[in-house]
Amino acid sequence: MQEVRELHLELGSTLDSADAAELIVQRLAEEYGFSAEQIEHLGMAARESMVNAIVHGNAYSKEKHVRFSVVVGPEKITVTVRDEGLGFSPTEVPDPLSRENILRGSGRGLLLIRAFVDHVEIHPAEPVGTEVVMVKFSSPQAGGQSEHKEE
Amino acid sequence: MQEVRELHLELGSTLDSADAAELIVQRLAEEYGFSAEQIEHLGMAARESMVNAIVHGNAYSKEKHVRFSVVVGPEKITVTVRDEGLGFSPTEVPDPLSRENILRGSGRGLLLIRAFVDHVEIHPAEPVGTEVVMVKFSSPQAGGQSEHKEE
Amino acid sequence: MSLSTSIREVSGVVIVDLSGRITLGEASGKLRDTVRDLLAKGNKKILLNLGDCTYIDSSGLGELVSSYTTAANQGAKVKLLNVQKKVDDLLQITKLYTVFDSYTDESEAVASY
Amino acid sequence: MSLSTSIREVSGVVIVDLSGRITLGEASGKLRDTVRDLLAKGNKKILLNLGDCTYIDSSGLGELVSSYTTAANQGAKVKLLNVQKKVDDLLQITKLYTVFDSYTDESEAVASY
Ligand SMILES: Nc1ncnc2c1ncn2[C@@H]1O[C@H](COP(=O)(O)OP(=O)(O)O)[C@@H](O)[C@H]1O
Ligand SMILES: Nc1ncnc2c1ncn2[C@@H]1O[C@H](COP(=O)(O)OP(=O)(O)O)[C@@H](O)[C@H]1O
Repeated sequence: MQEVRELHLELGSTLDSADAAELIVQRLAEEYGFSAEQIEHLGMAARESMVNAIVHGNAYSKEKHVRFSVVVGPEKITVTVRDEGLGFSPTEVPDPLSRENILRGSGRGLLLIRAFVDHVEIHPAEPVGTEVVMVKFSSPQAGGQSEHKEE
Repeated sequence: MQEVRELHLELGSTLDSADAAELIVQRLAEEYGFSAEQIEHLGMAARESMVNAIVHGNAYSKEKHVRFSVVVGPEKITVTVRDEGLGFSPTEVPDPLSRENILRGSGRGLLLIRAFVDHVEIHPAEPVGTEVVMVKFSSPQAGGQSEHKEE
Repeated sequence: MSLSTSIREVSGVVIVDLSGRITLGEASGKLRDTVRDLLAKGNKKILLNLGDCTYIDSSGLGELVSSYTTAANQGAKVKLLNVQKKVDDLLQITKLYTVFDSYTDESEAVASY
Repeated sequence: MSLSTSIREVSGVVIVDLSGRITLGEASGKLRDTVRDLLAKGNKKILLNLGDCTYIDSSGLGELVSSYTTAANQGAKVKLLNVQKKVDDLLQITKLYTVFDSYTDESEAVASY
């Protein structure tokens, strides 16, 4: 399939929405020829960003929704997750790899997202909330931005 | 994967929700070892029932949602689609295979749904709307209800 | 957009190469507009090449039928080329194979008008 | 429920066979409850068999760590058995491989306590 497919959904703030996002991203990535490992990683990044939007952003509120988008073509897939929460400052998030945090029971989601896609952007959304944009390229050569992994 | 997975979503009355349902069903069916053809057929049945819910049931209304559920295990997958529309009487739907209807520009959705799953039930939902329940078995032997295809 | 179309002419037959998914929405609208445009320009021989179309839903099938009937009403003929297995299965189930002339060889299709 | 657990004892070690997906929600709750139960009953040697667990998310990983620390606080030890490639990759990325004793042979794992 060489054409671009797009999907834009408003999902409820329940954990099933994270499952849905994961499955959708995985199936689309498969259709466009991403490798089994890339599909796995994309699914995980989609799940983790959705869980953050649902749990930290929208705090499971029934009044709040998560805007979930996928745009996929032969070269790359872009997944965008946007919540209606209070926002946060990614640079202030404790490093889960440091000695003092390694035994924490949480705090590894953003680490996995960054490890599993080629490019991640986290910024405040207007008028409220957080938007996370994740890009993964289907072939490694195309991934000219992979240094962002280390950001 | 031998455990049962369940997913319950409230989706907006937009056509992207039909794409979402199709992709989710396809990926879950794949995870549980359904064949490529079964996956194709399940995706189509999910899409057609979602489109009916969105277009005929909810008439694209922003105030109305489609309740979409999947329950999948090693033996079968059950997909349920429920809208908030006025309902309809399946027996009064014109037969798309008859000579006088063959040139119609629509009316083939229910035919495809019935052709592609082993068991279909369509009934009014409470307090309003229509619920469509579709079951497909992973191995033909398990499909003891396949005569429903011909109903 | 999940459907792309391109148009070429061979010996007086307009061939529409369709690539992608023909489903309700933008895609089925694009198919409709493309065929109506061709008819409005006076084309009588239209061949829809479905070789790169692996997916069609009931609305896409309906759109194929509408193209056929709209054309017929204007004395024009819509035929199909390179129908893939998945789409062919749908033409069987819906009995639409009884409506469409369908070809696997382009020059044969062109010569048939 | 996408995670099932069953418990058996081998030479004084409680082995929890986990099958399915360990993700936030019912599944991670089930893992937590299972381990807390075992600790409450005085078990000191707990071996989590992840041989049939092909998927875990960051919350599942967090739950593994919490099981480990809760156990440690009570003088008990949680170890891992049969970690699959996908899960092992996550232990590497998160450096949790530095926390857990992990085995591929059950009797070796049992003997290690
Ligand atoms: N969408 C969000 N809205 C608000 N805060 C967030 C969001 N995403 C992440 N955070 C903050 O960043 C922290 C780290 O997130 P993460 O690495 O995913 O780990 P965890 O979710 O396990 O805490 C969270 O604990 C939370 O404080
Ligand atoms: N969920 C629904 N709510 C109300 N009416 C429906 C619903 N599903 C189907 N219908 C009715 O049944 C008819 C046949 O549906 P279908 O076979 O899917 O073909 P199409 O959707 O192309 O008309 C529809 O035209 C509509 O009148």
